[in-house]
Amino acid sequence: MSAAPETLAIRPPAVWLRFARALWRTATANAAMMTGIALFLAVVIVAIGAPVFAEVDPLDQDLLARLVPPSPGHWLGTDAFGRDIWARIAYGARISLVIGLVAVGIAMVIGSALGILSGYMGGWVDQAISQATNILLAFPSLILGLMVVAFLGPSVPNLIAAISLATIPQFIRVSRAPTIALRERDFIQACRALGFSPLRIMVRHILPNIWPEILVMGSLWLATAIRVEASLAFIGLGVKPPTPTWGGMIREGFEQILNSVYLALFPSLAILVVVLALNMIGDGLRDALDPRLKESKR
Amino acid sequence: MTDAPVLAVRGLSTQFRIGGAWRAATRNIAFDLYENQTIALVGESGCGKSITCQTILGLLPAAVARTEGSIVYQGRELVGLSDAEMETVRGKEIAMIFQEPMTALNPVMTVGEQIAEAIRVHRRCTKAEAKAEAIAFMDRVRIPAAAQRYNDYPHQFSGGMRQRIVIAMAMACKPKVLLADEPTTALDVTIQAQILAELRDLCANFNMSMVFITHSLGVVAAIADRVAVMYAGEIVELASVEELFAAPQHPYTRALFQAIPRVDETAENLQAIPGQVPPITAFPEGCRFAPRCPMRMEKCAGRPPRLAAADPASPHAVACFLHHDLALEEAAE
Amino acid sequence: MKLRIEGLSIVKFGGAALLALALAHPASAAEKVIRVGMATGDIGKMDPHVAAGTPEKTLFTWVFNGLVRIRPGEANPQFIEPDLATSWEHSADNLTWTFHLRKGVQCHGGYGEFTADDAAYSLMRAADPKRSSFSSDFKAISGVEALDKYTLKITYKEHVPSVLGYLVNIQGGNMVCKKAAEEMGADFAKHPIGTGPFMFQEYKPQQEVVLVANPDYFRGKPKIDRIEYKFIQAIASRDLAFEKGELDISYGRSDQAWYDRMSKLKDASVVTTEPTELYTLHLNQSHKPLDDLRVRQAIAMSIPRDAIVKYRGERIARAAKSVVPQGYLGYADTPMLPYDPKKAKALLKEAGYPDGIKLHVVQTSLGVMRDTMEVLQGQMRKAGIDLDLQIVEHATFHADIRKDKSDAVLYAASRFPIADIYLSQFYDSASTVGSPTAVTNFSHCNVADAEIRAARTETDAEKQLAEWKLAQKKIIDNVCSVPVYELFDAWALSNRVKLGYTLTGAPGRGIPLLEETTID
Amino acid sequence: MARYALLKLLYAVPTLFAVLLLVFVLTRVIPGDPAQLILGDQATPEAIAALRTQLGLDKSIPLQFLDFLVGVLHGDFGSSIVTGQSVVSLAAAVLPSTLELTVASLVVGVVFGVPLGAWSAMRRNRLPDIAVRIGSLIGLSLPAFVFGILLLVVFAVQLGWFPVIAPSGDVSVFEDLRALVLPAVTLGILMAAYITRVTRSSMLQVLGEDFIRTARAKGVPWWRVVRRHALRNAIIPVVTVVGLYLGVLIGNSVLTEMVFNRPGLGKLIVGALAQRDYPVLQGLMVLYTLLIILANLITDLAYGVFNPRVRFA
Repeated sequence: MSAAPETLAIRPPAVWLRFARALWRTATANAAMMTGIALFLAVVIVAIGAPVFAEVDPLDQDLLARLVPPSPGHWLGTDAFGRDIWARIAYGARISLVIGLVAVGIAMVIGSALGILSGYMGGWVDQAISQATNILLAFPSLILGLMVVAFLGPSVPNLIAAISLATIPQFIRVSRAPTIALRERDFIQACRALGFSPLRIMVRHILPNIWPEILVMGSLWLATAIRVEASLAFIGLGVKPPTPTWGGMIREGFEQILNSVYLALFPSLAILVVVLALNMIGDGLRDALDPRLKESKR
Repeated sequence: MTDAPVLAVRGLSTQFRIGGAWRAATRNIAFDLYENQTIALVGESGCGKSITCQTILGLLPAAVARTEGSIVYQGRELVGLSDAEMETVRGKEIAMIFQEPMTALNPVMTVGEQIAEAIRVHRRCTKAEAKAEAIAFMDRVRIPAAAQRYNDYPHQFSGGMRQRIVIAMAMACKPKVLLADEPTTALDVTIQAQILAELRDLCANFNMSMVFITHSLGVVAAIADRVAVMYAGEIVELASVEELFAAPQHPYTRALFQAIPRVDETAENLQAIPGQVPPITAFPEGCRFAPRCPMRMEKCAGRPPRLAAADPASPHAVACFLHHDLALEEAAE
Repeated sequence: MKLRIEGLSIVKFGGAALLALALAHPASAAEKVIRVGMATGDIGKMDPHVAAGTPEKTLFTWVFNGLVRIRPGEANPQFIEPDLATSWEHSADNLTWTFHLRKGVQCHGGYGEFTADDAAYSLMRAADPKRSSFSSDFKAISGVEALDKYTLKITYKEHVPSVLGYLVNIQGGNMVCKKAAEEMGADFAKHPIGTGPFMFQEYKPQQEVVLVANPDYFRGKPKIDRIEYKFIQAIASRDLAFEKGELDISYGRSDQAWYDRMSKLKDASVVTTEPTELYTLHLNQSHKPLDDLRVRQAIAMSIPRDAIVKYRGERIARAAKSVVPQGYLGYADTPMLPYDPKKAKALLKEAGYPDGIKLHVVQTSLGVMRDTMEVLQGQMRKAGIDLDLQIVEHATFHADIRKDKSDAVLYAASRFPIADIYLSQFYDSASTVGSPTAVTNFSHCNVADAEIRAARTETDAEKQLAEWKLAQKKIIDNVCSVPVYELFDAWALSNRVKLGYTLTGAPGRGIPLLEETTID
Repeated sequence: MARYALLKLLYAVPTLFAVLLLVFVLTRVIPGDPAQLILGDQATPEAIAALRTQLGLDKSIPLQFLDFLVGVLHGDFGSSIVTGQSVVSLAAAVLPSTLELTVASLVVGVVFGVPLGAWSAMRRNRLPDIAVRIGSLIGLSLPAFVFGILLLVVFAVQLGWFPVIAPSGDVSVFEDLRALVLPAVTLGILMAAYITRVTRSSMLQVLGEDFIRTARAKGVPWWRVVRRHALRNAIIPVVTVVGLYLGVLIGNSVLTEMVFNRPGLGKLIVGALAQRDYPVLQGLMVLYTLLIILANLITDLAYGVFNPRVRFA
């Protein structure tokens, strides 16, 4: 039973159609989500159109104008090599966004698939997946990154692989626990009794119920993924210099933090904007996709 | 039947905030509930039965729902009371039980605690007293080995047993009015009968009146004294059980009766009536049933009919121009 | 509602706790303690004949003596003066040296008097490749002998450019106590025993080493009671700790921005010390297209040395003037190709690379090395030279560059200030990486072998200098490498610290803390 | 429950073995020679070869692994090849401060995260909610070291309430706790940001559950509904996330440990990796894995405490 009027429940024929409509309805009704989409699009546009938005070459060093604070010439200042921070953030968005979104996306898909599988099937499948998760969790992300370098060699795809690998266990854990709880719920029991295939139950009945949690987790880990790129740079898995990335800029900023705080601050803010935008979208999505979710009582 | 109703509902309208605008989910609900009487609210899903009950207890979130009209309980106006004031009414004076016993209980609290809590929030008593009383109520609703099961969690009970616990919880403070929101819908047929018998029994023993929500006319016959048939947020017909069953007047009520043989406990759409209940955002201007009504007249689309008796001497009221020409005074919002 | 109240009370409680903490002050100790902050996460083996890192060498400065030492505050061997040996003489052919030791010097921890026997043991140990990282410095020694308790004789197979240079109290010249080293074995590296002004007391992993004054120090009991030698990896934390007064001496960062900021602190001074580290870009001639002289010349012309010095800071860096650091015995100011990116492009075109060249470079992720390489990358870009940097962790870097994996190697080094060491290790073909006698010749340079080897055994100082000069010219003309700049070490010192000497150089990298050093 | 715990620990043995094997092989496959690193760049190939023999690195990898396993079975984890200190003594030296920091930041995270998350959920889409959500996102986006340095500049250098670097030696418990505050807050902020998000989301879901309505229908005052009914249910997924994050916290607090100059397991592991200090790396990975497994176990048990539906079998 829902506290919202039951007459609201409309059942269009196809899932994708429901998705699209719900999305559109939520987006237009939800100012926060609109803002989120706008913010995110803005970042994407800046990334794609970096040469337009930043007239300066992000690689161009001006050795005599290093660590300049924000000023008309360099409106976010310059880094330790006299490179324009704004240009580097704009260009850096390209790789950082790809790394963050793709790595978390992959981890989300694989992690929640394994988590649901583990939670739903139980038995030896659960044991095997849990053990593998434990092994993965036992490696600090740095060591995990090193493993990937050792076997695959350094490159952006491998970097993404390393970050995904480090993040997958988080999603396994987050999706497994609620799956176990759901498995016992009546409607899942009913599905089983009706002879639905396990795959169908997992995809059509369990996933829609737990994916708000997964979305929240995803938005949480995005910031981490973008920053992990920086720590992996220490062990040689980072993006090659002088290509700018937000994580790399933050790492450089750490060295100079007492000399100039802007080096670490601005890329961090850039990450904040993306995370903020994605969270606004994520929350909106959740409202759109989860009709059960009700307003708080006050 | 005594003179003053225990609960008098007048012109009750519950509005929801949807897409920034307030939309009325129910309109002009009015009925009286007398002592020891049971009134049934009947209608399809989404007709506003549950919303009406939750409005009476003030359970809808203020951020998205608002109430107009009047609810008088034993001479006391409930509309406009603060939440703190309502807390003294809920459970103690008016209690409620729900459709879904599987989810209505807190999974991390023992059932005993949950019953004892209902006692302790309304009465000063020690934990031990509350516990003893809770066990007594569990006994009273026929839960086997009540004392031993006090510390069990909801998931350790069957659906029927859980509904008994919900009932015990509602009865714990001996309320004057019980709002029962489809309490048997989710249960097996055999269990349903037991629970209905239980509720009847409790009403009689505790001098309690009941608002019973159902979409099943069969259940209505078994438990109610009077019936209010609801459609799209309005009461379209209000009569005693006998009168309604003998001579249903509203085309919708008739359609409901026609549909009986084809409705089982889970089917919610009336195949007998073409079309669907309109969504809250698209209620028609005049009679809300008009688009689906086989006896639709031209004027039905113009103004909404008022709930009134065709024969002034009879308490059998209906909102239909087939029976009288009275229209709702205020225009539709 | 309720939660909000609880939240507030937490804040209140927190505030009260903070207040309570603020009111308590640490008790000030009566003893004189100098706290030194070093840029490291931890210290390695505390065996002077093994460890070669700055954190360890700094510690050895305080714990050990040599037979001789360079006058405190200086880095140049011309200031060599007696330490454990009070006097010495050598044969006419320079092959036999006799040292007369100071009497009554006591080893730390009751390991007895330091005698010629200990000195002989120490030298043998330093010359043994199984026990020492510096054995190559002593390979010319044919025998070490304690003539009596206080007389030591060292004989050499061949002429050594600076016998005394290797016997100062750095690296293999540090004198250990025989009994302690033999008794402790491997544990000696955990509890070093020397004769210096301060004695090892305690090691706390990742935190610090505590040293206490050696009451029997032969130059007198030190005025300070204790050194707390703290390992603080992050420069920001070191700076803040220094600013707050939790450190008295702090290892800085070779960066003008750091220098300027720390110079503004009250009651503190910033000091830069020699020896410098020379940053050199070694060009691997065994890799195409670097086998072509014109390409190497183009690279040399693509590096704006003076601009890079300005970037790093003129108080911190000076432009390289040869492949040997300035001030070393045998160093010769050698003219290099001027900065001219246009000409560099033309040369590349002439060599058959009209679109420029791309070099694959393995680069360490460590701070200043990486910074420098990124500057070079940014500058060389303007001449059409693209450095494809593969940033790897430091350990991998050291392994990879020794396997010829990199087209160019940026290497920073300071050595004992004699041209021979630098030239031999970096430019003698015998030192080429991959060979059995490999050291650090990354460029496969072999044009100056004859001069380097001749100078090594030349007894005539004039002729020796001429050979070294020629060697440097040949290496530079052949562009085996492009020297970039020399960096000083930078330190922040509280004005409360009175070193007791004027600090301009620190041969062992760390600042010497002596018996006369004190703190107000 | 004891049986369950024991069983879980038993399951951990293969995990432990797998981790060890991976660490062992990988560290030896990646480039980098500890002997070279110890002896420095002037060392001759001869000296390096001698040291390799002395360290047993010239043996084949399976043989080295066997040696190591035999040692472990005898309780001998070897000694650092860089400092010569025994691995056990190194671990013992850093473990207390790692545990101390982990627990303290966990406390900070829970104390701030749970109430803020619940508050935010109850004031959904209103000012407090928006403020808390943005605050938690800032906590997630800004790197810990920026917070750390900021806290140091304000509270240690300018106000002088806390030390910049942790005091060493035998200091009073008070001094020790005082040095713990800023690093715990730095790590705790990140933790609180996570917990806030998860609590909020979980709370929102719970507040929509039928039993909340049931509780209100029986007249339970709102604050009591929140505390006794909503929070007790909402905390369950939080326990999972906290447990999950606990492991991450132990391993990834390196930067915080660096900024506040605290000894720690994470720092030691990263340092050992950089130095190719195989014995230390191996020993610490065993310890780290054990801690993770223990953290998981505690999480599982705590989950059972909070959730009566879970039975330990």
